[in-house]
Amino acid sequence: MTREIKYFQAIQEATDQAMAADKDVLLMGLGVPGPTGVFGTTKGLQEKYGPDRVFDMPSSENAMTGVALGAATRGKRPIMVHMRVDFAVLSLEPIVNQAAKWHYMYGGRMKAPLVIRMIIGRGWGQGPQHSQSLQAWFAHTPGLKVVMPARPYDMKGMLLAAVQDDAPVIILEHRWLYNLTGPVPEHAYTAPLDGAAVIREGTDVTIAAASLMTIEAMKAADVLAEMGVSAEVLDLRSVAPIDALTLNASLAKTGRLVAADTGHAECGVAAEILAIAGESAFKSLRAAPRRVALPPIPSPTTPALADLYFPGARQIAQEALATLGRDDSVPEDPLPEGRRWRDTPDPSFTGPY
Amino acid sequence: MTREIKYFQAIQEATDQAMAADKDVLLMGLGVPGPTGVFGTTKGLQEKYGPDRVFDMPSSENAMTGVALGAATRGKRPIMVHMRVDFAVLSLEPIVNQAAKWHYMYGGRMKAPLVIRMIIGRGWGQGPQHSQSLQAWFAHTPGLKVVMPARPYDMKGMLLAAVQDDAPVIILEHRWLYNLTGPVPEHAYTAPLDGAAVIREGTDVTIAAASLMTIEAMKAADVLAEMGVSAEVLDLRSVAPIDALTLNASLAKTGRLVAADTGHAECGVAAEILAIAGESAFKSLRAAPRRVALPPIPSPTTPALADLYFPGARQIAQEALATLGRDDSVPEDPLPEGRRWRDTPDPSFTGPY
Amino acid sequence: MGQAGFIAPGDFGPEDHGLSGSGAPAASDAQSIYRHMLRIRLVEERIGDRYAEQEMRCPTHLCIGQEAPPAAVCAHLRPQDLVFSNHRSHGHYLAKGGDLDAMIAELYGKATGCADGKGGSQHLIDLDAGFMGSAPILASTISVGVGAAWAAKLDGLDQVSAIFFGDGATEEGTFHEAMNWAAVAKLPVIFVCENNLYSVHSDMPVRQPPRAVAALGTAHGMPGARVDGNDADAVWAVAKTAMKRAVAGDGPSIIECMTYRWREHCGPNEDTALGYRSQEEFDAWAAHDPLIVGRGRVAASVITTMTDQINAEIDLAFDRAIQAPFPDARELTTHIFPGATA
Amino acid sequence: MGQAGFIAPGDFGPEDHGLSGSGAPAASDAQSIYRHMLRIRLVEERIGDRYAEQEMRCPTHLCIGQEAPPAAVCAHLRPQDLVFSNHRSHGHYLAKGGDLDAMIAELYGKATGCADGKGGSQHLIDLDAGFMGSAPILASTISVGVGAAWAAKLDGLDQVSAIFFGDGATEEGTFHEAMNWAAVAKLPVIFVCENNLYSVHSDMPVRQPPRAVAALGTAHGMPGARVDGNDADAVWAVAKTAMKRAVAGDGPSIIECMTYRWREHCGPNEDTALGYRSQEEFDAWAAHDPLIVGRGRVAASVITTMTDQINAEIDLAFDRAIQAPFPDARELTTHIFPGATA
Ligand SMILES: Cc1ncc(C[n+]2csc(CCOP(=O)(O)OP(=O)(O)O)c2C)c(N)n1
Ligand SMILES: Cc1ncc(C[n+]2csc(CCOP(=O)(O)OP(=O)(O)O)c2C)c(N)n1
Ligand SMILES: [Mg+2]
Ligand SMILES: [Mg+2]
Repeated sequence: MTREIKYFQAIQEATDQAMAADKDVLLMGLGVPGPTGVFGTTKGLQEKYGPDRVFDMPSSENAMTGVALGAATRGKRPIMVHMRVDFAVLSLEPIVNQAAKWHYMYGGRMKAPLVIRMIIGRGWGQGPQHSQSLQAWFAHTPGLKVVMPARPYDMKGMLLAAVQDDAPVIILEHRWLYNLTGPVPEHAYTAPLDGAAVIREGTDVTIAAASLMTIEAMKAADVLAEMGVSAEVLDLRSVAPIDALTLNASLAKTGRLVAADTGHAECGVAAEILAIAGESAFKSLRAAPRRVALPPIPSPTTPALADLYFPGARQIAQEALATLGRDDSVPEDPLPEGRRWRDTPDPSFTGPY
Repeated sequence: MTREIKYFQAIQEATDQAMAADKDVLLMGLGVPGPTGVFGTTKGLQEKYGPDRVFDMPSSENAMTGVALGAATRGKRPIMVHMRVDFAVLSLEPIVNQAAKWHYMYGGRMKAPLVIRMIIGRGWGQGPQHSQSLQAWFAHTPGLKVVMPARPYDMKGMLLAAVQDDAPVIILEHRWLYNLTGPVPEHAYTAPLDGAAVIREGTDVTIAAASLMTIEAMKAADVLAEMGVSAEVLDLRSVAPIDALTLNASLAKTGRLVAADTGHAECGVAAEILAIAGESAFKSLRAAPRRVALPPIPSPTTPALADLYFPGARQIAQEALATLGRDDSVPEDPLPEGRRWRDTPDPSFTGPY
Repeated sequence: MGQAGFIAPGDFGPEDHGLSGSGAPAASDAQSIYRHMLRIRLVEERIGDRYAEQEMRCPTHLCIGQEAPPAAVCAHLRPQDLVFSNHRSHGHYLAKGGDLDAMIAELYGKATGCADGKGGSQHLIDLDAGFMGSAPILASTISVGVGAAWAAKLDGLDQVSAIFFGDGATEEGTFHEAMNWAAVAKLPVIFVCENNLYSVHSDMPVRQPPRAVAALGTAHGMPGARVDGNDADAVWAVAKTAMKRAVAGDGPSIIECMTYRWREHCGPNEDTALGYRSQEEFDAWAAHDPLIVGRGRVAASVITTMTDQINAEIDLAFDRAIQAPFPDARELTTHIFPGATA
Repeated sequence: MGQAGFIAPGDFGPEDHGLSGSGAPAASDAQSIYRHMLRIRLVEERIGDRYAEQEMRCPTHLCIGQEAPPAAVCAHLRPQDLVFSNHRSHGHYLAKGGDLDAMIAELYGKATGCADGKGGSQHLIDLDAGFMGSAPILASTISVGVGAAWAAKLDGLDQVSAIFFGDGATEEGTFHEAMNWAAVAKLPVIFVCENNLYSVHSDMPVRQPPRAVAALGTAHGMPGARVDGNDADAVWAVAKTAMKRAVAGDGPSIIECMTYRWREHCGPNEDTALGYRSQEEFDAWAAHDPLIVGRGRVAASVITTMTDQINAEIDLAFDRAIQAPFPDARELTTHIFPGATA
């Protein structure tokens, strides 16, 4: 039986194995060598690989990304970590104007094998500037590979694959996945950066999701099953590229689509999924496809509003019912005894981060 | 009969009138007071309104956007200009994390009435870092209004409306529109920031487009008319919000959709149009909707590849035919005598900008 | 993680980079400054005490140990002057006269909060007090504060912007861009760097070369001073010169206040056990408590009275916050765009 | 637009911010530097002459008048050293030994270009020569160059990164961030600012306070020097010290070269008619031509021979470029991702 570990441990283990295998792999970011080790994901690695390869940096997201790019052009394979996607907004110039384009614009002479990990925040009042989920921006940018693993197995394998890949790879990790457990082999392995996976088979409706929304989609599928609906859950794994073949194969079977994403709907990943379905699976579609995504509102801090802001399994199930023409409403999961808010992933989470 | 002026003149005139009407309106940006006046759009305004209100700035896109925001919170109405969208990438942090969110996150106590003009480059070897068209990023961001006027009339009216609006407004201006002429009243007027316009009626297929693609769509409609197809052209004018009502009304009539955008397809404005159509006009759709957008490739510099890279009227018409199940091919517009490349909007354009 | 170092309060002594201090606060001013420091301390301690109840559900950065810079700088600010702040904002908010009830309610996520609960601890605001907002993206409010000063200058207003930020924020490029332009435009700005030696758990040597943050002023065309940031009088003296410059139209200044954070970066607990800083270092700075340093100028009995008054005020603020309602569901879609919804 | 000013070549005299020059190039080195300057000049002039034919269809920033910094700095660089450049890149590319044929072909958008035509004038590259690329987003390659130096340091390589940028680029925050980290990590970097007084049409006073760019070095923990950038010997002397520091592991330095652009910001024409700079100013700098300043150390007959040789080389480069094929349509989709397509 495969060992089970948590998502954050899978990240740490993949990084450890990548660094052990290749001395050119570097790890950098605010707090990377610090005592809390970026929520455990970088813990112990400076002790193991030394301060030359694992190191802290100034709060200079822009230039330090350029530094990573420069090192990458000289054969290094830096992994850069941002505790929040929101901070990485400062580094879009080097990521999007430069790293994404250097291979092409120099006629293939340059390579930028860098990996940038960005953590999507949520809950405990993360608010407007600590809970953005901007994968759509990166997916909109040619030259980047953009992945959002939902499960520990994929997280480990895709991080190892990303480090080996010669292109810049953006990995978006949802903070609420960090304590989820799953089977993860102990040895180093890679998982493809570009394929979706059907992680639950069904016949009535396809739920295409990534990252935390994949977990919510699985919960929704359980709820739907009780309501007599057989949902197929597609874990996109990668949002650039999106695996249209697997999506369309699923739609050929179900004819109905709910796309669920942790970002905003407008020009977001959910929009892209609907666009692909419309373009290439139009004949399969038997009902209007639906999106579950953040509303077009900045993220509020108070739990009283945050709980209304973030959609989850219930909204996914509701939209799935809608594709079937049903208007019975999906009940809200009751809160466990003693919990008033849904602003933490589990009760072990007691703030402030 | 209404006077005809060029697009760039409409910008200059709107700015002039906005500044004349309200002394709190400021104009700033690299080269704004310079001798070429940002392709004529800011010409003569420093002479008229003085160096306090019209001024150059250091190459500090990030902080100067914060400066504009700060001034806006104190009652000013700054208009900031970027010669290329690509440069504005450095200012995403203050635009997206701050300006877009300050009204909401401070419970309505703050306002950020700033206007940011960004010019989309193309042609004459603008290449990978001078021809990005990143409207999708802004449209993905709640709290911003994002407009892309295609015609001089709208440009003037929407710029005047943007200056009066209390929200941050992003205006994307395609460089190839600058010399286009159209009727523009001399007096100051506003045009709504949020509605699409049917600018050509048709019955067979709806072409929804914005900015330069609206112009290309009109040409495509001519071509299609010759091929026996009646195309309706919808000028989106605003890409955030997108006017779904007008779109759906058109689709109710035509049942077919081509979305054309100057940006990339993936998670782009064209994706959003298809998503809206799928969600809310599914019953109207009689054929798979199609996108005309940039391929997922950085912009190449050489005209030999740039000419293949940018889609236009021909590709729009071709996709429109496809929605009708036709596979006859639309001929390429012959190049005028003496021109080898399609990398300039018109022969008056002789580089380098 | 390297070995935790030991930097004592006096190790980074005062440096004059063109900005010298002038005078000392009068007795009544010193007492008022002390009262502000004490009030900030007591508010922060109360938040720390009650944070574990898990009713203040937002990231909260306490400024215990760092009370002198806000109190001493704001002592020079007039009602019309403006303050811009960062993630560690409570002291700045209170020193500028921000409403205590609205702040505590904001931490509790209540409708009566200073941002209707939408902002939390990281997004305090009180426009009536001239507290123009705080935001946790490092260095991001610095340019905004410069922009406000620019508006004031354009309007011919006698209005100064004081901008507070940490040592880590000076590593962000936008800080340099903002300094540069404030100097070019000769704006009435006081840049106040609270250098507490750490950015989260990272010490200075991994982040900056060995030079005073105040020395960056010279590079950007403005005078600067590094002072003992736990000595309110020292901060007051250079802030006075900076204020005089700003009001006279002589342009911006930068003040670097050497200080120390007592609690964990974010949250209510002490954290020397983490190992990134030593207990010796902590103890040395705790002994150099701004409330001890400043005590000489205020009678002990006065301090006792102050303490009681402030505690009563804090009791009330917490009571009110806890009793206040949460924002209504409708608030979710309110204030996305100005004027769009009520 | 204000009144065009007048800044003469000597107005911003040398300033020593901790980096002094050492010695002067030997005669043979001086001759080689002169040859580089002359070659850059002649290449740029030829581009200027032929640009109006509209066959070089890309934004092109000529460096006529600014030949000394690339020639004199690169005189110290060894084959293994690296150069990073900006939009005004031709001089840097040529001085570092970039292939002339491939550069001209790149301007013509040909398949034989140094970037297969995909980059154009703004994206030159020649890895064999250690010319690591140029990019027109201001200041963006500065941090990349620092990163390359960091990789070299990690690998224990004896390799220096020289990074060229303009005065305008120093206004970008990333420049400061990169300087800061180069100093923290003590990297083998030479920062070379070509201060030609203008950023497009904007003069210094609207962009920066009155202080030398070289003075920013001090703020960021490294020595700097401002020198006459039209005097190759002066540039050479400080670059020598900077190089020595870099090779010895003593860390980065910054050199500010005061120079002047003769042609319009982008394109082949003269532009004093635009009015943003005066004819007098232009004339003063034209008289202070680096090719005149440097002429004393090279025999006139040698210069004549050089000129002929270089012109022949240029003739050939243009002939080859013009005859070369454009990239095939397949190239559009090639090299989007490494390894994905051939
Ligand atoms: C752009 C950005 N990068 C990183 C962070 C994460 N972060 C929050 S506070 C902080 C430390 C800041 O240190 P300093 O400016 O010295 O302030 P202090 O917390 O010490 O008061 C960091 C790195 C952030 N909020 N914003
Ligand atoms: C981020 C960014 N902002 C603006 C521009 C437009 N731009 C191109 S070159 C230039 C002037 C740069 O001046 P300087 O660095 O002094 O170099 P010079 O052209 O004088 O050699 C500007 C503003 C740009 N390329 N990138
Ligand atoms: Mg600090
Ligand atoms: Mg310049």
